[in-house]
Amino acid sequence: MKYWQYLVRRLTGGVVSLLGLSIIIFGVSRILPGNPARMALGAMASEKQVRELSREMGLTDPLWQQYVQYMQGLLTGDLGQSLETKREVATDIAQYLPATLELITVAMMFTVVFGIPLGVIAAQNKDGAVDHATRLVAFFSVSVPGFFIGVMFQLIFGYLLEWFPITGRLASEYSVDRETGFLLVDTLAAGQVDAHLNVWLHLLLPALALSMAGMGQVMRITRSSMIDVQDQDYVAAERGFGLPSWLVTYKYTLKNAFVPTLTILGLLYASLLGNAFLIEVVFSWPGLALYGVTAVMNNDFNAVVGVTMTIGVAFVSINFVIDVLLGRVDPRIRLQVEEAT
Amino acid sequence: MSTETTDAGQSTPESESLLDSVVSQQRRELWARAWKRFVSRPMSVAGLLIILVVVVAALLAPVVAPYPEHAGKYTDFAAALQGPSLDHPLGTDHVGRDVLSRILFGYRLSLMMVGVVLGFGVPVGVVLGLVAGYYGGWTETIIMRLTDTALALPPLVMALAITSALQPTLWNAMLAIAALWWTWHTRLVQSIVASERTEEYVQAAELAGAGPLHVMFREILPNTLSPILVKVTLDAGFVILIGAGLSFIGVGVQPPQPGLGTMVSQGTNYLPDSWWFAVFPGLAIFILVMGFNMLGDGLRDVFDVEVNR
Amino acid sequence: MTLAEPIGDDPILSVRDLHVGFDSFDGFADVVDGVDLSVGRGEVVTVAGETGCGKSVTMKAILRLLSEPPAQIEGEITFDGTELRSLPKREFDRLKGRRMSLIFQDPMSSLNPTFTVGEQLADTAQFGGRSDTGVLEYVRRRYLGGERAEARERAVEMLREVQMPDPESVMESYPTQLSGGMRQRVLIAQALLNDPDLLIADEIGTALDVTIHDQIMTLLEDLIADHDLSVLMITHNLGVARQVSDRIYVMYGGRIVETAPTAALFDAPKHPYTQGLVASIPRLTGDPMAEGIDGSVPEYLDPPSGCRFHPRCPYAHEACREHRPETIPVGTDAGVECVLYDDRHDAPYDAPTLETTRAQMGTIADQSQTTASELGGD
Amino acid sequence: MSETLLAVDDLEKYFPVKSGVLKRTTGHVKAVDGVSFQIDRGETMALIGESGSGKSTVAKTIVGLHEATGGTVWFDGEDVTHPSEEQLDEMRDRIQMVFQDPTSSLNPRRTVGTSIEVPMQVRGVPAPERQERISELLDLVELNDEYLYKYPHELSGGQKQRINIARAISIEPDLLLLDEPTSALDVSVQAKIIGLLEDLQRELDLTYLFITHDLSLVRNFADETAVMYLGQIQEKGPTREVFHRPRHPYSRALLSAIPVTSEEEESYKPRHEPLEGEIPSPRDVPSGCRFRTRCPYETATCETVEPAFTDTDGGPLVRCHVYDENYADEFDEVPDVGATAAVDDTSSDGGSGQFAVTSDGE
Repeated sequence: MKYWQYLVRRLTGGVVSLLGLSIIIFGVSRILPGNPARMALGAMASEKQVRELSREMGLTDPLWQQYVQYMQGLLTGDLGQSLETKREVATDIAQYLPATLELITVAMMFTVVFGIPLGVIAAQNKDGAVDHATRLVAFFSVSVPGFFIGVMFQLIFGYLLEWFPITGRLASEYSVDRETGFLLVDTLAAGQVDAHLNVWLHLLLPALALSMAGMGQVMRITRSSMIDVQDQDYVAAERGFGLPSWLVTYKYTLKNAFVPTLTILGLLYASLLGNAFLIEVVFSWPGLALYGVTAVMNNDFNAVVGVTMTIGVAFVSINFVIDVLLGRVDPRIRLQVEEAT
Repeated sequence: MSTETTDAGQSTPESESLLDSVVSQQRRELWARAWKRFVSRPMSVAGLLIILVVVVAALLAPVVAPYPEHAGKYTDFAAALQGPSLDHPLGTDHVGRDVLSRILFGYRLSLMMVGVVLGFGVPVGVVLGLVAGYYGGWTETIIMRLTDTALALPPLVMALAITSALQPTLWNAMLAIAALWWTWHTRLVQSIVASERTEEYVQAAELAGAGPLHVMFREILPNTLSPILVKVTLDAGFVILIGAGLSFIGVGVQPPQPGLGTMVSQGTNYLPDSWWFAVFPGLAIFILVMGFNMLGDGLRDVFDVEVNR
Repeated sequence: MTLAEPIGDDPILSVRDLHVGFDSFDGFADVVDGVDLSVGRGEVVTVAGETGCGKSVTMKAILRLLSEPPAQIEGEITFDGTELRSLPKREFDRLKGRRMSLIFQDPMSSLNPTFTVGEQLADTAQFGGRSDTGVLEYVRRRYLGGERAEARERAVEMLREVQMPDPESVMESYPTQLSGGMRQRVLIAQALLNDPDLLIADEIGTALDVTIHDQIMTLLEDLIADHDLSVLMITHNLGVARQVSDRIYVMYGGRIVETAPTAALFDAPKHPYTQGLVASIPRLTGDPMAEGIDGSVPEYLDPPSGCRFHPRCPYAHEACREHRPETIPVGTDAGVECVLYDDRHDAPYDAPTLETTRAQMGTIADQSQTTASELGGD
Repeated sequence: MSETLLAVDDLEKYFPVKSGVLKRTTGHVKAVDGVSFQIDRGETMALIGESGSGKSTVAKTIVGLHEATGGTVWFDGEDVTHPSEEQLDEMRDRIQMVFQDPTSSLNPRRTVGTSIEVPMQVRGVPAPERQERISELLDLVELNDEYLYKYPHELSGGQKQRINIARAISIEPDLLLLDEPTSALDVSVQAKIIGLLEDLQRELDLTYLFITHDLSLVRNFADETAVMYLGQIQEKGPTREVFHRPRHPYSRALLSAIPVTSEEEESYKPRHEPLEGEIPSPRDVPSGCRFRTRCPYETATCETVEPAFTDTDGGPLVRCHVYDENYADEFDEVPDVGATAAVDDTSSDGGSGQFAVTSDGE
C-alpha cells in the first residue's frame, strides 16, 4: 500500500468519526429529555407556541428524516440561525473563527518554540540541575488551570504592572480592514505597524496562558524521547565515528526524537481548543470559543452544533496534517505502511 | 569426587515452613524495592503527601473547616471581602463567607467528580480495550472507531455540548465527562493488548488450552495494570482541571455550592483589590492537581512505563 | 612479566588494569575487574565470552562511549603511544573516527532509520573525526562547493569495496529498506571510510543468517588484509573467533581468564571455563557434546569471592574461594588465571585437559540424571 | 516397527498481501509452500532453515496457531488440518510447543509456579494435585521448589527455558514442537538444555519436531533432518546421511558455513563455497528451482523447471537438477561418522550412551 493510500484511509476514518460525532450531537439534541423548541423559547412560552415552533423546526417528523435534514444542512454549510445573534450560524462562525485560530496558532508556536528546546536541554543534562528545574516547570505548567494562569496574568501584568491590555484583540484607536480576520496579517497587509504591535500586545498574555499546559507536555515528551534515542546504537555509532556532537544531537537524534513529539502535538491541538474556551472567557477574546460558551449558556442549540462540528473538523484536519508530517519525518512509518500486509 | 565443591544453592528446602518464609520474604523484597524506588524521589513523596492531606481534610471538612456553615447558602455582608486574617486565614468572599472553609468543601466536590468519572470510565474503558485488542478484526474496528469519534473533540468541549442539551449542573457535567472518559483507557489498553497479543506467552497460554477469558483477564490484564494505575493518577488531576474549567464558565458546580472553579470565576469580578477571593481557590486547584501529577510521574518511574496524558 | 603485551613491543592498543563499575540503584556493580589486553600492529585479536562477561563494556570503555557517572572507569588505555584516559575530549574525538573506528553489534539498530544511507555515509566521510566542526563550517562544506559530491563519491567507492550490489541506489535508500546483510555491509563501509588503523568490532554479523554471516566474514578477512588493519573484535562465538583472529582473550565475570594464540587456545585450552566453553559447542564430528557448564554467570552486584568462576568450576577448592588467582604465563604469548597452573599452590587436582573436562561435565549431568529418572518413571 | 505420530502432507500456508485503499488481496507470501514429512513416535525430526524459510510457520500451522492454506496434517492417524473444537482440545492435550524466546514466552506478571500451572488449571486438575505435579516438574527440569514463587525477571535465560519446558510437558504430551529453543541462549547453557531435552525424551517417550537454524546442533540430536529454503524442503533424510554426504548445494553451503573450533572438524565440512547474494523475499519466490539465484551450480533447466524430490542411494530425498547430472565430479564427501557412532552404541548400551546417534533401525 502506498503512503498516500494510507493517508486516504486515515482521512476516511476521520470523516467517519465526524459522522459519528454528528450522530452523537443529533442524538443529544433529540433523544435526551428537553424539547429544543421549548429550550429556544424559554420557560415562559405557552404550550401552543412550543408546538408551533416544533412543527416549524421539523421536530414532529420521524427521527431519521430529521437526521437527514440536519445532515443536509451540515453538508451545505447551512447550520441554521443563531437564536442569540439572529444571524446565520455559518456567518457567525466565519466571523469568530479567525480570532480563535490566530490565538491557537500563536499559542502552538510558543509551545513548540519553548517546549522542544527545553526538552532537548533537559535530556542532555539528564538528572542534572537543569533537568530538575525543567521538570518542575513542566509539573507547574500541566498542573495549573489555564483559566487561573490567565487570571493571574491579568492581575500581575494587567492590573499591577499595567504592561499589557487585559481584554480584546486590538485597542479601539486602531481600525483595520478585516480582510482575512487574522489581525496579525491584516495589519501587516495594510502597513499599520503600530496596530500590528498592538495586536501582539493583546495576543501575548492569552496565548502564553493557553500554551502553558502543552509546553510542559512537549517538554517532557521531547526529553524522554531524546533520552530514548540517545541510548540507541546508531547514536553511539555516530558519536563513535567522531562526528561533531551538536550534529549528532540536533540532526541525527532530534529528527528521530521528534516523532513522538509530533504525535503528541495532534492531541495537544485538541487540548488547546478545549482550553481556548476558558482563556477566551477570561480575556474576553471575541473568538469561536467565547461564542460557543455564550451559545451554551443561552441554549442556542444551532450555534452549539455549529461550533462543535467546526472544532471536530479542525481536529480531524490537524490530525491528517500530522499524519502527513509523520510520514515525512520518519521514513519508517511510510515504509512500514507500504510493507505491512 | 567433585560433589562437595561444585554446587552452590541447589539444596532443597527442608520443610514447608522454610519454603513459606522464602516466599513471603521474596514478596516483601519486591514491595520493599518498589517502595525504595518510590521514596528515592522526593517529588513523588511530596505528591503523595499532598493528596493524603487534601483527601483527609476534604473528608473531615465538616469537622476541620473553621466555618462549616459557610459551605452553602450563607450571607454575612458585613464580613464580605475581608483580606486574610486570623479569623479568616484566606479571607472572605463577596457575601462574607470564609474562603478556606469553602475550599475544603470544594475539594469534596472535586474528589467526588474524580471518583465518579474514573469509577465509571476506567472499568468500561479497560474491558473494551481488552476486547478490542484481543479479538482484533471487526470488533476492534467498531470499538476503536467509536473511541476515535469520542476523541475527536476536546473533553471540555464535548462536556459543554452535552451539558448544554441537558441542564448545566454538576451531575450532568460528571455524566458528560464520564460518558467520554472510557475512550482514553480503551485506547491505552487496546494498544498494550495489541502488542502483548503477539508475545509468545499469550500463544503459550492458548496452546495450553486457555480460553479467551483466561487469556484476557488472567494473562494480559495484569500486564496492563501498572500503566493503567499511572494513567488513573494522572487522569485524576486532569478530571479536576476539567471540572474546575466547566465550573469556571458556569456549567459545572452551581452557586451557592462551593466549586473551586466557580469561586475563581466569582473572584475575578473583585480583582485586583480582593485578590484572595480568586487566587486562593485557584491555588487550591493547582496544588491538588500538582499532587496527582507528581505522584503519577513517580509511579511512572517506579513501574517504568510510558504513559502520556 | 605481564600478559598485557604478550606480543612484545609497541602494540597499537594496550589496556592496563581496566576497571569499570556502575553505580546502580541496587548498589555498585563491578563489571570489568582489572582487564589487561593489547593489540599488536596488524594483529587481529578477539575477546571472547558469553553474555554478561563484560566484553562489550570493555569495548565501550575504550571508546569512551560510557557516560561517567554512572560508569566509573579506572585504568590505563594507550593507543599508539598516547594515553587515552587523560586525553582531552577534543583530541580524543579526533583519534576516534579517523585513526580508530568501530562496527557495532546489531546491523538492524546501528544505522539511523530516518536518514538515507548516503546522507549518513557522506557525513561520516566529511565530518567523522572532525568534531570541532562548527555549524557554519558544516553548512558551507555540506551544501556549498564540490566537497559533498566528493564525499558521496568516496562513499559509493567504499560501498563497492564491500561488494554492495548497486551502491548508487543503496545511497538513496533508508536502512529499513535494506536486508540485514546489506546493512552490515553499510556499517563496515562506514567504519572504513576514513581509513582507520585500528578497527574495534562488536559481534560482527552474529545476528545474521549463517550463509550471510559466512559472506560477511569472508569479506572482512579480505578487508583486514587489504587495509592492513589492526583489529580488536568481540564475540560470543568461539568458532567465529577461531576463523579470523590471531590471538584470543577469553573473558569471564569481568576478567580475562585466559589468553593464547588462536591455534594454541583451541588445541589445548587451559582454564576450566575455556575448556567448558569449547566442550559445550556442538561438534560436526559427531562426537558427543558435553552437557554444558553448571550454574549461571555471576551477579556483578555481589560477585563470588576469589576466582569468579569457582562456583561453577568442577575443580574448585578452598584456594579458589579465597584469592583471585594470579595470571600464570604459559610460554611467551599465553597465560591463564587459574591456581591449577600455579606451582606455589597445592591444588588437589592435576591441570585438566579439554578431554578431562568434557568427561567431568558428563559426570555432573549424571547426577541430575538419576533424580530425573526416579521421578519421571517410565 | 515404528508407528507414525505426525505426518504433514503437502502443507501450504500463504499469507495474503493486501494493498490499496480498499485492502484488496494482491498477492501472497508463500511462507510454507508444499512441505511434507513424517515423524515416528519417539523420534526426533530436525527442521533446518534460515530466517524466512518458513520453519516456524510450519510448527505454528501444525498446532493451529495458523490455519493451513492447503495440504493435510495427520496426527496419530487423524486428520487435524482444520480441527473441530473437540479435536483442538485433544490436540492441545497431546501437542505442546516450546518457543524461541524464553523471556517473551513467560508472562512477566506471573510467578514460575502459576505459569506452569496454567495447562493443568485449564484442564481442571485439582489444586493439591497441581502443586505436587509442579514440584515434580521442577525436579524433572533440574530446578527445585525455590523457584516456585520467583518471577521471570529473577531468572537466567536457561532457567526460563527450563520453566517453559516444564510447562510444555506438564500435561504429558506426545509431541513437542521445539522452535529454536536454544537460539537465545549462551552456548554453555544451550548444551545443558539440549542434554535435558534428550533425557526427557527418553524418560517420557516424547516425539520432537526440532526447529533450528543451527545445523551443528542437530548432528547428534535428530534422527531425521529436513533442510528448508523459502518455504520448501530441499533435502531430507536420516541425519547421518545428510551430514555425511550433503547432496543439495544449499545443505552443503549451510554446513560449510558453520564456524568450528578444531582442524578435525574442518575436515567434516564440505568445500567452502560462500553463497552469492541474499535470501529472496518469500513474496517473490524465484521461478523453477527457488534456490537457483544463489546456487553456484545453476543451469538453464533450473530457471524453468521446479525440481521434484529425487531418491538417492543412502536414503535422503533431494530437490536438485544438478545433483543428478554431476554428482560424482562436483560433490565431495565428508567423513562418515557412522563408524564411531556404531561403536558408541554397542559399547555403552545402557549407561552413558545418551549422546550417541540413536539409530533405531538396527
